[in-house]
Amino acid sequence: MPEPTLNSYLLLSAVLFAIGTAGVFLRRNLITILLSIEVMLNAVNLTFVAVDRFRGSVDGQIIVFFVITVAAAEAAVGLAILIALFRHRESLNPDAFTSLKW
Amino acid sequence: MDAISFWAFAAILVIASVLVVGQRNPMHSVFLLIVSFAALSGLYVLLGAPFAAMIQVIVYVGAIMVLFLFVVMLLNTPTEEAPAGGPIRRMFGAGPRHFGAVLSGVFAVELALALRAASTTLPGTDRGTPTPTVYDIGVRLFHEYGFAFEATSVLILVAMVGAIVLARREAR
Amino acid sequence: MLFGISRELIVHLVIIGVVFLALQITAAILVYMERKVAAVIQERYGPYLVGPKGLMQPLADILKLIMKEELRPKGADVVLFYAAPILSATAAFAAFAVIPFGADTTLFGFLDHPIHLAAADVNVGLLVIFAISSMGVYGVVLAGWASNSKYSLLGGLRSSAQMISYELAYGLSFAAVILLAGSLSLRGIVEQQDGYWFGFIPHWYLFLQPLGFLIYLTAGVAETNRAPFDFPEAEQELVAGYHTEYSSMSFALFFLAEYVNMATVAAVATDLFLGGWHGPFPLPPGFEWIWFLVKVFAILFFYIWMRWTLPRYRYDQLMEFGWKWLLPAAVLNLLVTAGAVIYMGW
Amino acid sequence: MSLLLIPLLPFVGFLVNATVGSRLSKSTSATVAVAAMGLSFGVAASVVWSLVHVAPVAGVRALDAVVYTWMQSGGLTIPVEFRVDPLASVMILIITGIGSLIHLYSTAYMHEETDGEYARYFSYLNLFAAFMLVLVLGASFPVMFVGWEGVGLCSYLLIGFWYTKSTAVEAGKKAFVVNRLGDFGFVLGMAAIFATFHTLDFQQVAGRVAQLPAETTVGILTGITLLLFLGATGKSAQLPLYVWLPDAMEGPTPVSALIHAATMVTAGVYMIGRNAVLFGHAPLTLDVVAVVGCLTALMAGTIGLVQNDIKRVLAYSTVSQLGYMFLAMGVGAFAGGIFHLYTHAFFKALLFLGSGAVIHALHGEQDLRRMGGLKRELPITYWTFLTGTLAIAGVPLLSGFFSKDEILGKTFASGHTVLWAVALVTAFLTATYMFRLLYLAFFGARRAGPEGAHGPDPHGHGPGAALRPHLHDAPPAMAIVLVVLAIGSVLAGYVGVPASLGGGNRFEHYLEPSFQAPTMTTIESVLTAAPPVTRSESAPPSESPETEMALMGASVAAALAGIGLASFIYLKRPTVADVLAERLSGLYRLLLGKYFVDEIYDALFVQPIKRVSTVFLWRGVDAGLIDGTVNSVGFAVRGSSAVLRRLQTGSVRAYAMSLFVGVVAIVGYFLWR
Repeated sequence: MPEPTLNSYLLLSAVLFAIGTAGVFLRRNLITILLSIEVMLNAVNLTFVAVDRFRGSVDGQIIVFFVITVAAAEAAVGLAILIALFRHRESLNPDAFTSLKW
Repeated sequence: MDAISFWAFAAILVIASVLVVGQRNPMHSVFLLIVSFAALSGLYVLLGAPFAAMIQVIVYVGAIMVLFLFVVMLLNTPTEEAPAGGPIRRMFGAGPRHFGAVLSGVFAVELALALRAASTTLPGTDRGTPTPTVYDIGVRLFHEYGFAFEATSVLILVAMVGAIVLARREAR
Repeated sequence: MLFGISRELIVHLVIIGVVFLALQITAAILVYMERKVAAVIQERYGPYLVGPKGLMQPLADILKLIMKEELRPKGADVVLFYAAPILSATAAFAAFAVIPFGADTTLFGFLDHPIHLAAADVNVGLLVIFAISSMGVYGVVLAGWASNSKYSLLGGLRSSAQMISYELAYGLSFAAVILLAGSLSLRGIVEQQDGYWFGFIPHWYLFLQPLGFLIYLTAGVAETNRAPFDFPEAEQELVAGYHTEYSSMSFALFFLAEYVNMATVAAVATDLFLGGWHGPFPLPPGFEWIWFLVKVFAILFFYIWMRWTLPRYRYDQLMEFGWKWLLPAAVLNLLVTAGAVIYMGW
Repeated sequence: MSLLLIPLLPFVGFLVNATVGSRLSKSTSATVAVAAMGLSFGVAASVVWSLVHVAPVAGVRALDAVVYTWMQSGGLTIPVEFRVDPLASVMILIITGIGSLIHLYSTAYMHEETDGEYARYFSYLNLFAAFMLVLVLGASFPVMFVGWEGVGLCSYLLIGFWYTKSTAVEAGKKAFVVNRLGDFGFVLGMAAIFATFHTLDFQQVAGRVAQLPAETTVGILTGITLLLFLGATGKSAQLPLYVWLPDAMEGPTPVSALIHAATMVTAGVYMIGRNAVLFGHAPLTLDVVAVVGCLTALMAGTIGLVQNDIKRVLAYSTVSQLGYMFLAMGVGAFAGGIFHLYTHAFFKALLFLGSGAVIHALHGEQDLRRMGGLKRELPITYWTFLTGTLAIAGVPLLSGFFSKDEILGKTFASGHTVLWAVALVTAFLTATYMFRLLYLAFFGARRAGPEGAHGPDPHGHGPGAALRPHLHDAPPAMAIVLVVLAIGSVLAGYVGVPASLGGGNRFEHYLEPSFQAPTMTTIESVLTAAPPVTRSESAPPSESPETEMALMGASVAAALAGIGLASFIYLKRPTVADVLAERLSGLYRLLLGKYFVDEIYDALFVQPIKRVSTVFLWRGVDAGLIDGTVNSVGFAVRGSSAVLRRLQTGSVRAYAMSLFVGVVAIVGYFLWR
């Protein structure tokens, strides 16, 4: 079993990120899409921590801290919007909310 | 020992994430995501960042995911509706979505190549290097990043107000 | 060295096993205590048939539970329905893992280096406890949702809301102690509380943090969904709350989890505020953990006592209390402590 | 700091009344406003007291207060700096003192207004006071200009206070536009000054002027001063820009008293006094000022003879008195001009407020032909009004006498005999029309028929309100003010009793430092500056006491003659007036038509401008060019967006997709580059 290097961490986060994006495109449920976005965020966090470890600094962890905080805010507002949307159309399918166009 | 746990966590992480985006029941997605978070914090610990790991669990698992849970329960939409129309129309209707999935795969490959393009022989994250303590993080956070910290707190306040206003059922 | 396994490793595994068993035994004892105390308070006999003074009652209970049939309501989410009790039990046990319960000891010379008396000694122990206790919510919510029954759902929602609300005060009361001790490690905090004022008042944070201690206890009760905050299972309103639909072992797991959680809360309280294994007078080395046990059980008794004495709140009252009184009080306490640390150098 | 407090207090009053005023009761908002002014007066008094006791530094006696640096660019640094020197001190005392009195008066006068209007009125009034104080205290041109524009604005607002009356609105607009013309000159003057002296601070300007050898720079200085004087004519209603003041009488009477008699209109005079040194170096301008002032005085006086609206008469008398002041300035008798300004403030405010009381009693009746016989009915008003009339007419031992005589004397002394003669005639006219006014209003019999209260009726009483048998005299608040002012206009003169009458003329000596260049300069530069300075100093070649007495006698004689004539015509033979009007019908109509100046201006400026604006600016430029451009741009945008908007599918996923494609592409590019 090979010893994990920085690269393996970065690769892992890349895969994670890709999974997240795929979820954003694939899912037809806004909640799940938000979850996928969280996955992407965490992929980035992993990169930060890994590089942090590599450079022996703490800035990465601090940035992770900020990312998480902002993610919390994002989730709160996003879910609130989601609830408001659901009240208007009994659906969470993003394709149901295409009225904001030409 | 570390190697094993790394690969174990990585496996859990990837599988859980795949399942998060891979099935239609948001409830399951939420719980799988929690699992993946747990694995992630495990990786953080391996990386000598227990603080980050704990924050990850406390904030993400302890707060954000609960929020998601509430919404899922509140709206009670167990599974996303299956794509409408017959098989052909479904195929083409789904076209762009699948394209997106493929695209993200391409993206992953690109990143992998980029990593390969960079020298693969990066020094490993050996346990020898001293792990920064919470104290170090705190000092740095409240000095260099003091302003960012305050700004974030304001942001959260705004988000709170915004969320309440948005989700409040307007009285009539 | 035997079989190439160091004694430390063995001892470590042993400790883990001991903690695990101890917790289960504690749960059993608690069941018995609960009923006896209740009986005393209500002037009844309580269990007295099984074994002397009904001491074997918990065993009987467990047997009964095991014998029972596993029921699963129709339309329940299979995976989650069974995952829920496991999750809460796991969380409960995991939380206790980081709690140190005795001074370093060589086990009377069995080891050449003294060893920490804790299943796992983490230098961010408090954070771990906090994290895992926040994990505990999921078992409840999950159970509530998965068993596809309105009582369960309501119970689950209620308890999760309740836990979330009280986690804030809970965490803040931690923070005050962390400020005093200047460490996130439970062991470190306990070490800080060594010694005496004027030679006889033990140097416990209880005396520096009376308000903090009260807040912690209250929040702890809410965290463990005990009376007078036992809304998740408010019988009169919700049959049995989130575990209405559970039976047999899965129910037993919830039961176990509840008592283990109580034990955890009590143990943390002991380490944070009551000086862990430091007692009013020192015990011979290797036996300090007795102090620890005494204090933990004192607090547990207090819990049970409270349950059978106080009536249940109303839910809105609970929320109001949590947000409008407990939280501000905790914040105030934190501020005062910070001020004291800075200006009076506590 | 207390210096800053003086304008600040009224401003606070303004803020209060402007923001929450409409919710306050009348008494409250009135209290706020009056208190603000009163306090401000108190502070001003204390400041002046400390000023009197401060030792002159480099020939300048002044207190400074720098608030903050307003603007700074290149060599230009403009601090918001307030400075009080003798001249300013006199002004602030007048403004805050008379101002407070008039505020008090207004509390009663405006009482019929609704709460909101009431508060609005007082907020404007306070704002005006604040700006006026800024104007006076400003230590540099820009700061002064702020006040200058501010008072212009307030006067506009207050003239058009009854904005439902079209005439009022028109008058307001007129005042505003005419003032713009003046300000235009003022701004240019400022620019020229900065270009010449590289500073805008009054003291520094004065100092540098004093250093300049006069001959070399006469041209520039003349230009500058003429521009400034243009501004002054605009603000102080001199020829040719006086036309707005009579119309300004559409405003509430206390406003006319405060703004259009006591304070704002004297800003021009003050400004010239403030730049005495500058003007002193431009003899030509001084002559212009003198002539213009003199002509204005005469013309306004003649018009005043025949006007029938009580307030208009007073307005024209104001114009002519201002003419007097400018005359004084023109002949270099700066102190004399300010002295007259100061006494005039008292008796003219008094007269206006008296007329206000009359109008109040008659429920808005302003036409002299409908008054008469009010002597018995409004005793207080009558006696105070009489005092004011005597004062303005220049009857000996009242304030007006001293100041007017001072001016006449200085004029004669400075050798402008013609101007002196004209001024004398004007004095005669003044006496005449003022007493005509007095007689028409208070003597004889009531001429108002049952259809009494026609004409402007600001208080919204229905017609026939005048049918009431008994007219109520001024209510206490107004009465008190009238009495105080009457006493003032009797005694105010005694601070400046001329030497020839055994007075030391302390006023003049007190003011003198303000009109001299600060001696921060080297000796020789002072010497070079000496010749003009002597002329600018308000100490003209002193003539022998005999001549002075003789001059005094002349002016007194003129005044008495005027009074005599008036009493002859309007008391003895009331018919004579009409007969005269018959005989000299041409002249009469000319005067009644105010020399048709308005009409001339209309034909000369207004109509052409209108025509140009309609034909060229509106139809051509605006409709054709600008609108054309705008519209075509709009069409272009609309057309292109009609195509582009197709991209807006409204599907979030599509947007995310496009974004992500971009990301992948870019990463790929950097990978295979």
